[in-house]
Order: sequence, then C-alpha cells, then structure tokens
Amino acid sequence: YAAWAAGLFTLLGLAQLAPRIPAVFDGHTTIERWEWMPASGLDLVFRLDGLGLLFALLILGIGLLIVLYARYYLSARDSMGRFYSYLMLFMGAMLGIALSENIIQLLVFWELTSIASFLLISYWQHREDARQGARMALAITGAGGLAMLGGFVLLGEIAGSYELSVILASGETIKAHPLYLPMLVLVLLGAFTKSAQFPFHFWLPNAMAAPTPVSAYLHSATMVKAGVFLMARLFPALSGTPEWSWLVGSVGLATFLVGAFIALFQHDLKGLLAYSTISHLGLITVLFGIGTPLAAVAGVFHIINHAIFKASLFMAAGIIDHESGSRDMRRLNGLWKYMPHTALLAMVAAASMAGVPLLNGFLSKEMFFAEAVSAGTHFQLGWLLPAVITVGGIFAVAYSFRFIHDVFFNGEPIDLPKTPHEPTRWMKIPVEFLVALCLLVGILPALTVEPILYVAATGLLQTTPPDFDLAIWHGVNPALVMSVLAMLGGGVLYAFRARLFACHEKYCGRIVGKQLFDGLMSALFALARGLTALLDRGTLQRIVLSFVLSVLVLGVAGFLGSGSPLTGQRGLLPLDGISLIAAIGLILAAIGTVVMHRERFTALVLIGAVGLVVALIFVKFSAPDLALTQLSVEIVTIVLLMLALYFLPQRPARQSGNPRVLRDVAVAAAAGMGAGLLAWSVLTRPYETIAGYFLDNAKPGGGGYNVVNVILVDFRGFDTLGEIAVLALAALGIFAMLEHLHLPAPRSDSQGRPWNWDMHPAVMASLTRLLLPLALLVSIFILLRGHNLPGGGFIAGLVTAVALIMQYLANGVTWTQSRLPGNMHPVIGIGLLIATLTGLGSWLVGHPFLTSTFTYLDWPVVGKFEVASALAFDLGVYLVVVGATLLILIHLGLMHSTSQERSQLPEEGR
Amino acid sequence: MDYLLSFLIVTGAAFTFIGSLGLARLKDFYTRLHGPTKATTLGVGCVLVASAVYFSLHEDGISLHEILVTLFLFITAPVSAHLLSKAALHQQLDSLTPRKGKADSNLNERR
Amino acid sequence: MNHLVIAPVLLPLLAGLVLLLLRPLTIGPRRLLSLLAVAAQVLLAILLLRQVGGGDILTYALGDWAPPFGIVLVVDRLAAWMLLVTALLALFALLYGVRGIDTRGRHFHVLFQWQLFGLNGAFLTGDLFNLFVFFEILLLASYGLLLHGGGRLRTRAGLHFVVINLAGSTLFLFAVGTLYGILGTLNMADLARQVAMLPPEHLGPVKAAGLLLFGVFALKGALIPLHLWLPGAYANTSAPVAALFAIMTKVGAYSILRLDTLIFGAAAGSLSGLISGWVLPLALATLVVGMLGVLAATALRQQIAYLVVASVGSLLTAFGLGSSAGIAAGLYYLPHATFAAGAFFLLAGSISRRRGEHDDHFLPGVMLTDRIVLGTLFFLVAVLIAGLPPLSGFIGKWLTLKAAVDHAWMPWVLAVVLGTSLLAVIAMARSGNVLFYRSEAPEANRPTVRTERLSRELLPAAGLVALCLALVIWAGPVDEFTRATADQLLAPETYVRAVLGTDLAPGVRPGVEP
Amino acid sequence: MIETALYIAFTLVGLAVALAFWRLLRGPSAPDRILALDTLYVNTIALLVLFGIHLGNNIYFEAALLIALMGFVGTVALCKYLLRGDIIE
Amino acid sequence: MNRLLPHPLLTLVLALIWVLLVNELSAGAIILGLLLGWAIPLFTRAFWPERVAIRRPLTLLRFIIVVLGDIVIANFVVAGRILLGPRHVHPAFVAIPLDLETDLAISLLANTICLTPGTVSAQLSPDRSQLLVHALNTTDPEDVVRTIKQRYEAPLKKVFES
Amino acid sequence: MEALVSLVIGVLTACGVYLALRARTFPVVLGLTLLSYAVNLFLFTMGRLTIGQPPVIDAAAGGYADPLPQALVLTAIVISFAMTAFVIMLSLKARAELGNDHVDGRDDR
Ligand code: NA
Ligand code: NA
Repeated sequence: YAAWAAGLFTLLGLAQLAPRIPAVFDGHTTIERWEWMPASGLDLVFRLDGLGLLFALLILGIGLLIVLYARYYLSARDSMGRFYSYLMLFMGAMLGIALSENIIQLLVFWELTSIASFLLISYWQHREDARQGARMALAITGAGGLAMLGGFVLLGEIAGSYELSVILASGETIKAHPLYLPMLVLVLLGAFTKSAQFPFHFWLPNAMAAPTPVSAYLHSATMVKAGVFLMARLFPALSGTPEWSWLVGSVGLATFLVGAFIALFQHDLKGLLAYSTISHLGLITVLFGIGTPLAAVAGVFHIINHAIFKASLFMAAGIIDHESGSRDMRRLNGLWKYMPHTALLAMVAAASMAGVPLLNGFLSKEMFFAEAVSAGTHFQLGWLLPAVITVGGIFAVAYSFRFIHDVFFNGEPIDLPKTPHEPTRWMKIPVEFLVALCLLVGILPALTVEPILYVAATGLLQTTPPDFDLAIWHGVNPALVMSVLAMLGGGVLYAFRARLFACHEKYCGRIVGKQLFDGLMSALFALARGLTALLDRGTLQRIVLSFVLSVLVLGVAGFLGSGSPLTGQRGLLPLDGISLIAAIGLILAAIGTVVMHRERFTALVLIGAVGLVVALIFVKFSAPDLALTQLSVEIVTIVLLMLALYFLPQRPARQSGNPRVLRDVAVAAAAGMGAGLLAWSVLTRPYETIAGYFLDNAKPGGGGYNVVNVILVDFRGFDTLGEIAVLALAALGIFAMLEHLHLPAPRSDSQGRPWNWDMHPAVMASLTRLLLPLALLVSIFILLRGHNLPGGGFIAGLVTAVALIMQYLANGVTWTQSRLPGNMHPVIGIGLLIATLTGLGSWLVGHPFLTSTFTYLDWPVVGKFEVASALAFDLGVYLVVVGATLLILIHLGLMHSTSQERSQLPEEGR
Repeated sequence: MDYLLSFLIVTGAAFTFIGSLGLARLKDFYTRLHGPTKATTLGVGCVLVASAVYFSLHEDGISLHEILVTLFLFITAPVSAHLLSKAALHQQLDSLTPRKGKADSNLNERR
Repeated sequence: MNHLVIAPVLLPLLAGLVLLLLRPLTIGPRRLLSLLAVAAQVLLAILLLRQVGGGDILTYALGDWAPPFGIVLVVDRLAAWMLLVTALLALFALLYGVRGIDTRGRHFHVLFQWQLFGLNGAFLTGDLFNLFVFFEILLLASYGLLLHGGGRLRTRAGLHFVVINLAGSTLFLFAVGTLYGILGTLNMADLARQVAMLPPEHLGPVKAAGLLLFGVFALKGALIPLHLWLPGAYANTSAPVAALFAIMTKVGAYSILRLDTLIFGAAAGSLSGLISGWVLPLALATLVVGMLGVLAATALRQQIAYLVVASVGSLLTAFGLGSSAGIAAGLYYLPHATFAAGAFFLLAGSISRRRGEHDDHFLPGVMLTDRIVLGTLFFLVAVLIAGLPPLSGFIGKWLTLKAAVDHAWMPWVLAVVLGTSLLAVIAMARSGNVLFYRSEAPEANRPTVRTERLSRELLPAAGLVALCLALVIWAGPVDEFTRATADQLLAPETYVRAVLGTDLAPGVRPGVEP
Repeated sequence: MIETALYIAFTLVGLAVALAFWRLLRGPSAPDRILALDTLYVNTIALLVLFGIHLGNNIYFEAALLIALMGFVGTVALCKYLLRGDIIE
Repeated sequence: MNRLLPHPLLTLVLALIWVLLVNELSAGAIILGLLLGWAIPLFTRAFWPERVAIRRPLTLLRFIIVVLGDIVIANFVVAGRILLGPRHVHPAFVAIPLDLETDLAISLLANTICLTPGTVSAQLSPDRSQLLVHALNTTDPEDVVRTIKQRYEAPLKKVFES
Repeated sequence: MEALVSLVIGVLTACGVYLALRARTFPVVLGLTLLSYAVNLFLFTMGRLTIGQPPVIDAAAGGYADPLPQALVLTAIVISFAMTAFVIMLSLKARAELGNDHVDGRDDR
C-alpha cells in the first residue's frame, strides 16, 4: 500500500503542476504566497518559472519511476512504509527547493533533503557502512547548508529581500557590495557540498550504501542536482564576476577530472556510477562557471540528460545487484548471457554517458566541449582548458566502456551468490522508459527537449535565452575533434586497464576522502573531549574557583574602568578601643577558623565567637533587631553544625598540597581585598535614600514604631513572605532529603575516647526544664512587641525553637518528642497560610495584596492597645520559623536512631 | 545616687575583668573555670543592677527587667560550669591537684 | 489595581500550601490538584499576555505602598512571555512527573509548585532585592527537586549545585548592597532613574556592582566560565526535574536582559551598555564550549545538559547583539530552546529506562523496545536542537544571524553560530546512531519495561515538541510579538513611567518631600 | 561622674573581652575554648548593658537577655558534644 | 484544677516575670501576664509531669538569702585568688556524699555549689550518691564537705524532700 | 571606624572564600557561613554607620539609622540560615551516600 500511496502522491503532484504549465510556456512566472513571518521577510512563497518547472518535472517524473522500481527492489523484510514516507518527504522537500521564491524557505527545503537523505542512506540501519555513510553525508551537506544559511542571510541583507524576484533583479547591486565575496563563498559552499564537488565529493560514494532506488533518485538524478540548481537559480544575481568564474570553474573542473579518474578504478558498480556522477556534476559546474548564457543553457541541458541516463544506469545496476547478489565488477562477468534485455538497456545508457552520438549524452557533451573551447579563448593558456577537459572525457569514455565490457562480457561470472537472471517485468519498465528517452532526445532533440529547455533557460537567465541549436551534426569543429579524441583515448585507456589498475593500486590506494573525513572527525571529538575535560573536571573546587576568579575580574574591571576615586567625601566616624578589640578578636577568630579548620570542633567554637562579634557590630551601629536575629540564628546554626559534625570525620587528613594552598590563599586574599575595598568605597561616599519615607510613614501608615519591623511586615512584607517560604522549603527539602538516610554513628570521639556514659546529666536536665516556660514567655514577649520595639515573629520563633532545642539537648529526643506534637508539617503549613491569608484579606476591602491595617481598642481594665493585621502576619512568620527549625533539627537528631529503631519515627506523611 | 551608680558600674566591670583575668591567667582548666562562673555572675549582676537603677531614675517608671537577666544567669551559669567540668573530666584534662584515687575511682566512671 | 498581576505568584504558593496541608490525602487527588494548578497558571499567563500584548505595562503595588518605597510587580510583554513559557514547560514536566516519579521521595508537588512560585515571582518583580528573594525561593525548591529520588551521583551533583549557588547568592547581596549604598533605592525603575543621573565620581562602585550582578545572572544562566555547575546538576537529576530546569538558565538570561535594557539601558548615560559589552563575547564562547561539551559527552543526559549550556550561548548571543532584531530573535529562541531541552530530557528518561544497565551511556546496548516511536521522537528533538529546518531551532538561528548582519561582530557571530550548529548536527547524528541503530548486546539483556501505554509515557515530550511546532506554524504572530517586546525593552522610559509615574529625566524623587 | 565610671568600665570590660579572646584562641583544650566562648558571651552582656547606660537607651536589653539564653544553649550543646558526640539523642 | 491550672505557683511566677519583661505595672500587663502564666504551663504540662511542692517557704527564703550572701563573698574570695595569681591557688577535688534524692534538689545543690565559695560541682556519680566538687583553694577537703552539707544540702532537703 | 568595618568585611570574605575552596564538606560549610556573615555586614553597612540611633521611632531620638538595609539584612540572615541548614544536611547526605566527606565524593586519603 505504501508504494501505491507514494505513487498516488506523486501523480497528485504532477496533476497539481499540470494546469500551471501553460502559463510557464507563455513566459509567465507564477508566484503563490502564504503569509508566515511577514515582519521578518519570510513567507511561504512558491515560484513556478521554467527552471523550476524543469526540475519539478524531473523530480516527479523520475520519482514516479523510482516508486515503481523500489516496490520490486525492496525485499519483504524491509519496511515499505518507512521507506516510502522518507521518499515522499524527500520528494516534497526537493520540489520545495525547485519551487521556492524565498531563499530562506529554499534553505528550509534544502536542509530537509539532507535530512531525508540521511534517513534514506541509513535505511538499512543494521549495516555499519549505511550508518556511517548517512552520518558523513549529513555532516558534509549539513555543513554546506549552514554555510549557505550564512550566505543567504548576507544575500538577503545585500539585496534587501529574501525573495528571488528581488534578488534576481538586483544582480548589479549584489556584485558591487563589499560583502559579495564572503556571501558568494558561503553560498557556493552550500552548492558544492550538495553537488559533491571536489573536495567535498567523498560523501557521495559512501552514500551508495543506500538502497539503489535511493542512489538512483537522490544521489544521481535529483538531490545532488540541488547544488547545480542553486547555481542556476542564482546565476543572474551572482555570476559574471571573476570571483564566480574562478571559484565555480576551477572547482567544477577539478571535480570533473577527479571524478572521472577515480570512477575508472572502482570495482563496485555503484561506486563507478557514483564517481561518474561526481564527474558529471563537475562538468555541469564548469559550465555554470564559464558564465556565459549559452554555457548555462548547456549546463541545464546536461542536468536533464544526466538525470535520465544516470538514473537508468543506477536502476540497471540495482537490477544486477538484485538478481546476482553482487556489485563487484571483478566477479560480475558475461551477464549478457543471463540478462540480455537488461544488458541492452544498460549498454545504451552507458553509451549515452560516454557521449556516443544519437544519444542524449552526446548533445550536451558536445555543447560542453564547444563552450570550453570558446571560454578558453578569453585568457592566456586558454587552450589548456579544452585539453584538460578532453583528458577528463577520455576517462569518462573509459569507465563507460568498463561498465559495459566488464559486466556484460569479459568471460564468465565468478563465484556469484545467485545465478543471475532477468528481473520481473515491472522492475525493467522504469529503465526502459528512461532509455527510450535517451534515444528520443538524442535523435530528435528539437522535438522533445527543446521547448522545455527553452523555458528552463528563460527561467534561469531571467531573460530571453541566446539561440542554441540542438542539432546532432554541427560539422567538424573543435568540439567534435574533442569527442573523437575522447572516444579513441577512452578505448585505448580501457585496453591498458590491467597495468593501469596495478599502478593505481600501488600509488593511489591510500588516498581516500573517507579516511580523511574520519580522521577529521576523530580529531574533532578528541579536541572536544580534551577541551571539555580541561574546563570541566567535575570538581566543586574548580567550580568555585572559576566563580571567584570571574567575579574578581568583573568587579575589578568595573571599578577600574570607571575612573572614579576609591574613597568618597563623607565624614568618617572615630575609632574606639572596644571596637578595635572586638574587631581584632573577630579577625583573629576568623583566621583561626581557617587555620584550624581541620580541628573541626575548634573551628566551630571559633566561628561561634565570630558570630557573636557580628551581633555586637549590629548593636554598635544601631541595629538591635539584627543583633537579636544574628544571636538566635548563630546558636541554631552551631547546633546544626554540631549535629552534622558528629557524623563527619573529626580530624581529616590534610588534603591540599602547598601550591594549591598558596593559590587559594592568594585568591581568597584578593577576594577579601575586593570586598573590603568595595565596602570602603561605598562607606566613604555620601548618599541619599528612600529611607526617610519609611521613617515618616512607619507609624501613621504602618502602625508601628519599630521601622525595621514595619518594613518587614508591611512595606516589604512580600519579601518576608518569600523569606518564610524559603525557610519552609528548606525544612521540607531537608525532610525529603534525609529520608531513608543511614549514617554510622561513631562510637568514640576524635581522640578515640568512648563517649561519656551520662546521656542526660541530671543537673542539666532538671534546670533546663525550669527554663522552658521562661523562654516561651520571652519569645511571646518578643513576638508581641516586635511591631514597636526590637523583636518580631522571626526572632520569637527562633527563641521558641531554641527553648525546645534545649529540651532535646537536656532530655533527649525520645523524651521530648513524646511531649510535642509529632508532626511539624502542619505548623509550617498553617504559619505560611496565616501569612498568605493575612495578605489576601486586603482583597476583601479592595486593596492590593498585603495591605496592612491597624486600629486601637480601648477595653475596660485592660486599657488601650493596638490591634494590627501585621501581627497576624508576624504570627505566621513565627509558626513557620518554629516549625521549620524543629523539623530540621529533630529529624537530624532522629537520624541515627532511625537505623536502630525505625518504629520510633514520628509518622510524617508523604 | 550617681555615686552608687558609678560604684556599681565600676565594681561590676571590675569583677567581669577579674573573671576573665582568671580565665586567662590560671594554670589548669579546673581552676580557670572558677573565674568566669563566679566573678562574672556578680560582675554582670552589678552592671545589671546599675542599669536598673539608672533607667528607673532617668525614665518614667521603674525598670526592673534587668533582674530577669540576673536571675537567668544565676540559673544557667552553674549549669554551664558543671557541664564544662564534666566535659573536662571526661577528656581527662590535666589538673593541678593529683586526683585522689578514692574520690575518682568510683566517679571516674565507665559504665 | 489588577489582581491578575499577582495571581501567577499566589496561585502556586497557595497550591503548594494546600498540597502541604493535604498530605494525608492519597496521591491521586494531589496529583490532580497539582496539575490543575499548573494548567491554571497557563491560563493566567495567557490572560496576562493578552492584557499586555498591546503595549500596556501593568503594575501592582504590594501593600498599597507606592513604588519605589514598596515592592511592585510589573508585567510587561517580556514578563508575560516568560510566565507563559514557564507554565507550559511546567505543565508537561509535571505530566511526566505524575507518572510515578513524584512518589520516589517526599514533597515533590509542594516543591514543584513553589519552584513555580519562585520562577513567576522572579519574572514579575520590579524590585531588585525582591528578585533576590525569589531567586532564593526558586533555588531552594530546585535543590529539593534536584535531589528528589536520591542516589549517589544526584547527591554529589546536588552538593555542587547548592554550594555554588550559595556563593552566587552571596554575590547577589554584595551587588544589591552596593547599588543601594550609592543609589539609595531598590526599585528597578528607580534604579534606572538614579543611574541615569549618577554623578561621575560615583561611577566606580555602581559599575562594579552592575558587573557583579551580571556575574550573578551569568552564573544562573551558565555563561562560561560559570557554567561548570550545570552539566552535573542537569545530567543527574530525574527527568521531569531536568525538564523543568530547562527554564532555570533562562531566568539568568532574563535577568541579564532586564539589567541590560532597564538599569543599564539606553538612558543610563555613561553606564549604558555596561553589560552588553560583556554578553556577546561570553555568549559566543559559551556556545563554543557548550557545543564542544555536547560532542565530548559520553552519556545522553550529559549531552543534553551541555546542549542547555550551548542554548544559553545562542540565546545570549541574540540578546547580546543589543538591537531590537537581536533581542527579538532571542525571545523567539527562548521558548524553543526551553521546550526542546525539556522534551529531550523527558525523552532521555524514557530511553534510559529501556536500556537497563547501559542507562543513557553512549555504548552500543540493547535494541530498544518501542524503538520506532522513540526514534521518531528523538529524531524530531534532534532536528529541533540542532537547529535544522524546518523547526523552530532553525528559525531562531536564522533570526539571530539576520540580526547579526549589521553588527560589528558579524563575522564572529556567523562563524560561531554556524560552526556550532554543524557540531550539533554531528553530535546528534552520533547519539541517535548509538542509541537507536547499534545494538550489540543480545536481546535477552533487554530490561523488561513496564510499557504501560506508551502514548501516555511519551505524551509530555511529544507535547513539548508540539509546542515547538506551534512556534513554527505561528511564527508570524510570535515574531511580531517578540519584535514588539524587544522594542518595549529598548524603550525603558515607558517601563519607568509605568512604574513610577514619572519620566526617566532627572527630577525630584517622588514622595520624598525635601 | 557616671561618664567617668562608664569609661573605666568600658576599659575593664574591653580588657576582659580581649582576655577571653586570648583564651579562646590559645585553648589549649576544647573545654577551655568553650569556657572562653561562654565568658565572651557573659562579657558581652556586660558590654551591652553598659552601652545601654551610655546611650541612655535600654533598647538593647532584649539583646542582653537573648545573649544570656543563647550563650547558655551554646555552651550546653558544645559540652554535650564533647561528652556524647550526639547532642540530641 | 489540676487539668486547667497545672502549676498555680508557676502561673504567678510567670505573671510576675511578664510584668518585669514589659517593664510596666499596668492592668493590661498584669492581665496578659496572668493569661500567659496560665496558658504556658498548660502548653508545657507534659514537660513538668510532677507538681513542684515547696514545703517550707520560709526555709527556702532563708536559704536564698544565705546563698546570695555567699555569692558575694565567693566572688570576692575568688577575685582575690585570681588577682594574687596562680601560685596562691591550691585546688582540690572533693567528693560530697549526697543525702538528697530528687533530681531537682540535687541540681539546685549543684548550682549553689557553683555559685558559692571557691567550688564548682564537677560530676554526679551514676547512682547519685556522690557529687564531685572542684575547690579552687582548699587545704581541708573535709571542711568543704561539712560546709556544703550543713549550709546548703540540709535546707534543700527540708524544702524539697521532707 | 569605616576602615575597620571594611577590614572586617574583607577578612571575613577572604576567610570564607578560602574555606569554600577546601575539599571537604565541613570547611566548605564553615566558609559559606563566614561568607554570609561578611555579606550581611556588608549589606548592613550600606546604610552607612550610625551609632546610637536605632530606627525605632522615639520623640527623644536625634536621628535614625537607615532602617531599610537592616530589614534587608534580616531577610538575608533568615535566608542564609535556611541555606546553611540545607547545605549542612546535604553534606551529611553526601557523607552517607558517597561514603566520605570529600566534596566530590573522592576518597583519596
Ligand atoms: Na567483470
Ligand atoms: Na542550539
């Protein structure tokens, strides 16, 4: 069914095309547009002119034959659906190339053909060569496509539009633009890679791992023509400059020669055809490179002819492979006897390839020779061009001879897997049809091909094409002489093949593009691995180091680049003794932490002192709330660190060598200097802030005297909501993370002493119990007064938490846990909910989220007191802090007991 | 009244200082422990009382909440000291006194 | 006052809260609730996008305190765009997550919702310190999510991720502090105003702070050399989380764009262009380094992680061009890169669980079950990621190149973007080849995968791919929107006027009586 | 008068702080350092209260209260660590 | 009574402390203090399983006064030793046999020892029969034992354990 | 005084950075803690140094310190507390799962 559907699809395409053909022959260019990205100049625009029509017909016509052929070529084990859907994807994309008006759109289809080609080459996925060939083709044509994208972007910029109508009309502007050469190179890279031009040709032979219908269709008739199509398409806009001629001409010529030369030495039938295809593509390229209108017409003509004879040759080769089980010409011999019909067809097509008169290949080759001769008259040593081309022609004839003689004659087949025989009728029909075309065009060019060639040339040149004469006999002229020389030379060359092959084996066997490509690829991968490993060692130290260094570079660059002074003009505060003592103490303790960080307990005690002095600094510089917070956080942090320290090695071995330590000291010192100088530069500068507003509005607008607290719960309550969400998240994250965690508890301390027997010293236990109500009272006090005096929900929450931690410390987990609500999740949830709902409450009275309100109540006996929504918010904060802190600590405290007695775990739901 | 205040302030500070001096100066942990736990409680106590007096005089209404801190320190400081010496014994820190066998043998535990 | 502005922040917060309080419920209803909440966020984002599509800038003064004194939420086109991208990505990531991964650890849904809380807040806030707070929310949620499910490598990656981000948060505060210390404000619009009238003798600290802030955002965005945290973190977490993380680097990119266009934008006088001078070279270098990492990767998820690095390079290359067209190209590329990476991570999850002990390593393993479907999807994603036509990656790349044409760095941009695209093609071809074509282990080794309804398993990844397709089909409207967005960003005075009600020109600070 | 007293007091307490720091850094044993830290906390209370009198503002009273509480918890926890390793068991 | 008001004494103490905390003597403060003094014990009931009974308040008061006086003396004594220098310190460990049985009483004794002349309670034996005390400066350990037992342990025994 | 505070900030930063560059989790955590002290102080001092003028509205006050940085630092302290707690627990988890306390899980002792 897949084949039927594909056939139907192709016919449908032809049917769509048919009604539009007459307009083209009338000289009109049909443009159809669907808006896509008009603002960026990319619409879906299709253009049907002669050139496009010619290609569309080739694509659909040969496509239809291939669909038929492949139906019988593929075996029952192959997935027809997959094959045909890829094939149709390709056909659609190829049509898209032929019919695009917008070059970006053209590129889209262009890359799609590469993708389709990749899929089709790797169709037999189990074969290594298929996979490699597909990847190579994708890499090369993909690279070209990308270059072309660059070229097209430049072209669009130069021409002011991506649409061919504009581009083709502004050839003069384009050629005069300073970006012409880079643009040209990029565009041509695309074309050359796609059309397998030297030195990018080597992907094509490797693509022969594809099923033969694919080779016939994509890799000879259509896709590889996309490159030359592009040269034809952009011919009026880009050609006619020396750059064009030299680039296109020389690459084409090299390709023509190299392809023809290598083709002769291929033993694989498809290999020969592949290199021959390369050579012919070179031929066409040379024609476009010559740059005259007539040469371009010849180029188009050869595109048609090559598509016809090469497709039939590939199909014939496919038949031979299919029916004999081999493509090796050293084993294939004398097939004339086994499959005379196929042999005849193949021989006619091969003759056309060789340029034998009365066949279509002869006509375009004659034009090619003629154009080469006339082009050669325009520069010094111009005779070299026809001479060199004749040499190429000799090889072309020789490999064509080989194709005929080595396969169908030359003795008996050697050791073939199958006994060859004629294929089914339906497999031959496409070949017959194409060979018939070879003959028809070859004998009656004016009746068959001339009209379509004429409109195609019109489309190509965007003007009336020059007169051309498709006669078989032009009289004796240089071109005919070249043809004859090629024929004779080819025959002679083939006659001496044995010696030639030996010679080739000896000297040229090694130089294969594939190996070069593979080497390049492995070098690329090695480079990638090397560079990546150099940067990304997967170590945290590297990550942190690169961060610190980057930050230093950024900060220094920022400051130095500004040219402003380090120190500002602000008056400074005098120094006093106590501050000095405290600061020195802090600095020594901090340095002590660093120096003694391997004695972890000591480091911990020292960092406690650092935290205390930080709190003192807050006190000194008028921040009581901060001091309270810092003090509470400090203790909880130290308790946490101790809980952790229990499970970590106490005195680890020294890790870093001296060089690393020195480096880190230098980096750290630089970072410290940076931070200190930045602080200095700001502290010494005068400033003006929005703070006045808060001081003015805290009481009248926020109902509190403690401006810091009013900012926290009111002016910037949203920050606080986020902050408690962070705390809640930390608790939940820790809870989730510690689940199922088992840590071996050390049985002795760092000096190897076993732990003390006294789990809960009685003195501590009984007196801390005494402290609990006291501490709770203090925490409520701090909560309630926060709005007007230092304090607030956060500090209160921490005090409560610390009071409860004290119980854990003194009386143990089991004892305390049994006296507290087991599950802290609801506490966190409700706290956050209260805070959020307090914020949402303001919606009810038509204010934005978190708008506060407060009022004064005057109750008998109690007196006048303030009720503020901010207090509810602070209560939420309080609950989250208590819940989160306890959830974290308790769970950690429980951790080592989990391994022993899981049953004691408080039930925390998922 | 200023004299009383000044006296309290200086006395308190002096005791605080002496406590820390003991911490710095004495030769073994157990003796060092005495300084801070005692001297500082009284030292800080004096300063707190000074504060109470000062704010009772200088602001309307008496200020007695400083007593809370004092009370709190009186409850906690001995517990800290007790635990510290317990820890020091556990770590078998050297003492200036040769420990008497009788006193320790049953105390210097191993459960 | 339009409560819709704050809805994308409150909805996930409340959803997470309700999910937290409803823990006793079975997983079914909670999954449904979580999904509904995310779906509602998609709707909210669309509603907001419609409201700001015409060029209006919506503001929301929290607590009814006028900016710059209170915190203000601001929705312009960019913010709405980011919200929509986030919500869509989250929806599909969650759809994948509810297929069982969510029960491999605690609190998945709460963390997920609050991750969105943080993300949405970061996109909406107009206050620099509030941005810090939302960064912390999204980071903490991401820590939890990253570690979800546990495991050796995941824990190590988590440790690295957390530590470096803590360092980043510290730097953020240094930068914010310095800006406040000199400019005396935190509101981003007000900062823009103050920067515009900064006396030259104070340039130093502000410049340093601006670049430090850029450093923070570059860390989040994984610009080299600050990208080193990303490969480990993204490669070792669970599939839905990695997919969701595809947006995390974009938060960094978003912040860089805001910083660059608003605070150090066109009106910033001598500070104008402070950031953009660094963005383009670093972005190009990131693209190269990222793509080399893609080539060097030895496992699929590692490769995708490097692709994320590379995509940041691409994105910031576009932003770094600084022109309207460049920014627009970046804004087109942003959802593409996000969805594509998300889809790829989800797909990688499905692939690796079918490869048994080979996991996602690039070793010839067993022939995959469901090879055709997975292969097709892989192919589509590879085409997307490699930026091949006709999918959105190509359009984004083309738009970037187009914008680069008249930039002084054009040759570099062209060379790097095209060169790295080739590397991507090569790398993707190799990965597909190893994972789908080569099978050297006997069939018997194939892990038995519970293939409960393949369509359901692949729906999320396919959905993300479909979103990329939508980006192609509706490329026109998207293109127009992103161009309008870019124009809006390049006219920061409209933003400032919408927030502060005053012009960017020097003047008295509103609300402060002399 | 009071100012002079305060000046003397600040000097004495400052010296006390310095001595406590000295012991903290010097050690030599872990209990010594804990004791030094505890002393530091207590000295800080004195410092705060003196500072409050000096400023004529008792807004720092709660800080003193909290230092007392937190210093105690810290000391207890550190001692417990030395004794048992696991402080919450 | 027991369920609703677990520790009436504590309630009063807390109310008093509350008034001290807010540092103002007003009706509002007292009412709130009583309220909290009632609520907090209720909440922490589980932490105080047994009601603390004080048998002889007067003995307790006298004990407190004695201790306060001793604290002052102790401070001067210790201060003197410290100022004199390390050479004037003769420390010793002394084991005190205990008659007290309840944890609270033992703890209070330990505390008192710490606060008073030259002694720090160092360690309680596992069976709670002995308290090891470190004396800063003593030549006669027996005297230390005697003083502690008579001056502090006896009144505590009377107040809490009779 | 400003110089002293700057010095303190610088030293704290330097110590923090040095410890954050160590190879074991515990010093890294200590380093991050020191860094958070440094940055909290830094942020706080951005409101400049003011002695004896806490931002609590009081008729007798001669002036007020800038309250905004204080509020910001309060938020920052809480957040860094949450973060520190998280990283401490994570280091334990790493210890359990990786078998040692190296930040990369390498045990090359
Ligand atoms: Na042969
Ligand atoms: Na990309």
